[in-house]
Amino acid sequence: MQLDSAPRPAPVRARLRAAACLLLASSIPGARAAAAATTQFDASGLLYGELDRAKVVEPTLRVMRLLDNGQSFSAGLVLDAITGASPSGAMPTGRAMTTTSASGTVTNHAPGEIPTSPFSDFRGALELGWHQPLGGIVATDLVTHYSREKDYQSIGGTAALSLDLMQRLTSVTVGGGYDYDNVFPVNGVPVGLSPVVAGTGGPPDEGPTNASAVTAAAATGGTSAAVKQVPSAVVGVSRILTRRWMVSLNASRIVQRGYLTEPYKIVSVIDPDSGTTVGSITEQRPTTRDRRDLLANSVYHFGTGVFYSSYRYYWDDWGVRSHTIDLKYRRDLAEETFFQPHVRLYAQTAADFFRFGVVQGEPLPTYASSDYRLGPLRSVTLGGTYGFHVPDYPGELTVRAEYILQWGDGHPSDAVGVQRTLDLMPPLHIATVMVGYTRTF
Amino acid sequence: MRFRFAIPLLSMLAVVVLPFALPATAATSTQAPAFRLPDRDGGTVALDSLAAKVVLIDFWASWCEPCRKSFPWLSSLYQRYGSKGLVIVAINLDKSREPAESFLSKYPAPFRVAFDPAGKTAEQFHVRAMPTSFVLDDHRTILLTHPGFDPKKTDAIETLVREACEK
Amino acid sequence: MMTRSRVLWLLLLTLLAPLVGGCAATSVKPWDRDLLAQKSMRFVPLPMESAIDQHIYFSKEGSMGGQEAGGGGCGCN
Amino acid sequence: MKAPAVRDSGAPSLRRVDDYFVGTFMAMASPCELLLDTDDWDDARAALERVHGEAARIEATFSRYLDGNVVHRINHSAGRPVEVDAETASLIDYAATCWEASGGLFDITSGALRRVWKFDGGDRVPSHEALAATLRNVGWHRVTWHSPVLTLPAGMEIDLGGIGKEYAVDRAASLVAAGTRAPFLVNFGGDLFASGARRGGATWSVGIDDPEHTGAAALYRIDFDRGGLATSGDARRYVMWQGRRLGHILDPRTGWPVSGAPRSITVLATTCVEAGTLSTLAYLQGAAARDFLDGQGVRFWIL
Repeated sequence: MQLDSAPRPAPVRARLRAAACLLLASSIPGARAAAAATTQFDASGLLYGELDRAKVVEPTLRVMRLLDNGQSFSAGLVLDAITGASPSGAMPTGRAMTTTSASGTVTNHAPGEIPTSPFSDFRGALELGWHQPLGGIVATDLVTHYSREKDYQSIGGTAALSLDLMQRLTSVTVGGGYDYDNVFPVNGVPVGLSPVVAGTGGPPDEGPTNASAVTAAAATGGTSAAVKQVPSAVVGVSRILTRRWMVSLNASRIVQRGYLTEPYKIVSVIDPDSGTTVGSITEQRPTTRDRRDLLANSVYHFGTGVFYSSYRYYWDDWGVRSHTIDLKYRRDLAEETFFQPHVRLYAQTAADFFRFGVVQGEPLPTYASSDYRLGPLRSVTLGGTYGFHVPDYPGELTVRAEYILQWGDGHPSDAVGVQRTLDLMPPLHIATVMVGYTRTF
Repeated sequence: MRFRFAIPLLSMLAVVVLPFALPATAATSTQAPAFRLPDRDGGTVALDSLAAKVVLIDFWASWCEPCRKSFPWLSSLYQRYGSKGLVIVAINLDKSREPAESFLSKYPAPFRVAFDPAGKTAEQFHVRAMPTSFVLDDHRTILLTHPGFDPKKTDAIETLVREACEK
Repeated sequence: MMTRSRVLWLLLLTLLAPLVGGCAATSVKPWDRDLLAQKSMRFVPLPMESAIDQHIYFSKEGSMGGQEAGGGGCGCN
Repeated sequence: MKAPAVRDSGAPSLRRVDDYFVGTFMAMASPCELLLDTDDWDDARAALERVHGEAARIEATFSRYLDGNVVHRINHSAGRPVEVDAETASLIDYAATCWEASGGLFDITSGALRRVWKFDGGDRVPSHEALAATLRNVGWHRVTWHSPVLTLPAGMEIDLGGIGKEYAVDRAASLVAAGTRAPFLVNFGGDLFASGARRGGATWSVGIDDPEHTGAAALYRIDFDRGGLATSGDARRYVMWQGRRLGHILDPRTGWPVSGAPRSITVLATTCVEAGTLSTLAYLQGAAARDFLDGQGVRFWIL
């Protein structure tokens, strides 16, 4: 081996720097003790508002404790305060009218406006999580949750096993979940497709009720609560393709069994000639729903920013098919700040039994619902998140503002009379503002 | 309702898992490949010009989380055996010098540091995880390979280094 | 209904095979993971945001599912 | 060379200057200050308390002017072995490395020579015999050091002054860094450490005062954002001998102040301890100081 010129004797500085480092490292306790465990605290607050409809305030708190053996425990609390009006399912008509919701509340509406009924609710949800790595390549995740609101309670959990393969270039996740929900509507469980008569009572905090409203509970056949069971399964594969690009494919299946009807939603009874509403009946949905989706996800790092794109295809045995495209681009700015614009496009077909109303005199279908969320719905979301950090204060802050526009095909071919002149699914404008704070210590 | 859904799922899983589930074969004891890399002061570090009874090579990078835990341990190991024949060379695999220097200002490195941005040496050493350290005897044969940083394995490495130093 | 979902699953399998097995097994070396190690390189980079979004869209649309299995747990849909 | 006046134990004072805080106090016979680039008063108050506490602790532990600390115990051990704590052991390890790396020029046992030299600007120099007798009590090679036990032959003494102040700067800096993200600069009597560029990205700017003390404005300004800065020189303590000005830094092998050494040397390095040792070693090279520093790959300024 040809000996090249003897390398320059390492300058004295190299030895001094090493020795100085040793001196400062060995005597400073902080530098030596590696952080044994870290705790991450997350808090966020959501303000959600629909134009003259529901308003939601949702604070969330979450604490995650990561131990040095890779195990982590997390606890999260979500609180929702919901007020405002929700569409009852009744159809707009040419003239001012009053509608009575299934919970017996009567409200007046201007002509052509979607009838809604006022409601308010308070929901709390607690979630506990546990992540346990088993050896180098396998990890398990267990999550249990309990949530409660005035007329709904849910308890459930999910378990997932993830496996890292090929030097962690590929990972496979298999998981399952089960929820057991109780529904106890304010005036009892209404009998499906049964006429709703103006009621006198109505739940105490249901907002102002007009005179002469008859409680709808009389038509409920006396059952006060119903059960809903939801087993679910998910399988996913994620793959690192290049230094900048990773992709994943997830498939999930959720089977809902039990009382799936919305207790407060009604279906209008339409006069066959004039098309005006002459009454309303409670809605009725099937007792099972087999829901599946396929989600393809891609994350690509451009060096100055990261591009997130995902496509979800959803289908279920109620006839709803939907496409969802979600695009985000996180642009890293100066020191630890970023801006992330967001676009989401959504389109779904209506459920087979969705209808804008039932024509008086015709035989009632077995299932019927006018809940626009089961209708031919389109929606576009435009928004952006700004992430930053307040100097001298630990932790990162994110502020997100988004606008969601929902609309639908409100001109069905079988519309009758005046309905032909109305848009039965007028656009809905939603604005959300969210503030997030994350701190690890 | 049977889960007809499950059958295709399991077959998909099989496609993914089977061919890759075989563990990589353990490397037989081989001679460590020679290298000559730039150090922090404009000089170079060459494996064959290290006068040492035992050499510990540690491949690290500033973005690698376990490396933050391994550096304090490497410092204390060097403090105890540096004067008894142990030389530690921490080979940095960052793509550029700046992140490595800012890491070193937070996690002091009293031992030698070398830079291999292209990862050529890591390739020759068949590095499979970040970090990975190799303990070499005075003939530069690899006595032990330690992928990742597992605090439970540090005692085994320390005894190996102590025995090599006392030889 | 049956043949339709059967076709879908075949499509899934064919799509998946190259994705997982085909590409060179070790195209990304362990030391090439500097970008991948960043917090932003995750399928769910801001978990709090996506949890809230899942809740919003679950209660305003007819679909559900996506990142985590299960979900729901509210009387909002 | 009298012991410093009664140690000023006055509480540190904190004041606002432009958009940053300046905390000042006296320690190690020098004016000490902490500059913290933040708007948070509590942050600055907490950081100043930590810096002041650490400076006082290190001075009490390692100053050879104080009785009862570990250096006093070592210097009065009359040849008996003394076991020292971990921090002292790491300081002695560092001094031993510097002694070896400098070929014996950097020697913490050269303190004994202070008995025969008075650097008060006067013109008295020790006689040959007195110097020879003192030199018998100087030399790290005479000491037995198996950490953590140090055995100093009777009559010898150690002085960690050459490292103590810079060590205090680095220690104080790491305590501040542990408590705040704000950029800061620690300055103990001319030995500095800066943690990083100021909030607006500006660098720290330090003036090197005129060693002749003619009161002229700083001779030149050094701009740097991160690292340790230390100066060696005869700025304040010197003797005038045969018309020549001899600084207080002595060559432990000859017992005489270094000849031909520049007026003052300032070095910027990774830590203050490293900068201090490099500037002292450079000074000990005398006229060859510039060549020595050229080979070390550090920024330096020589007057």
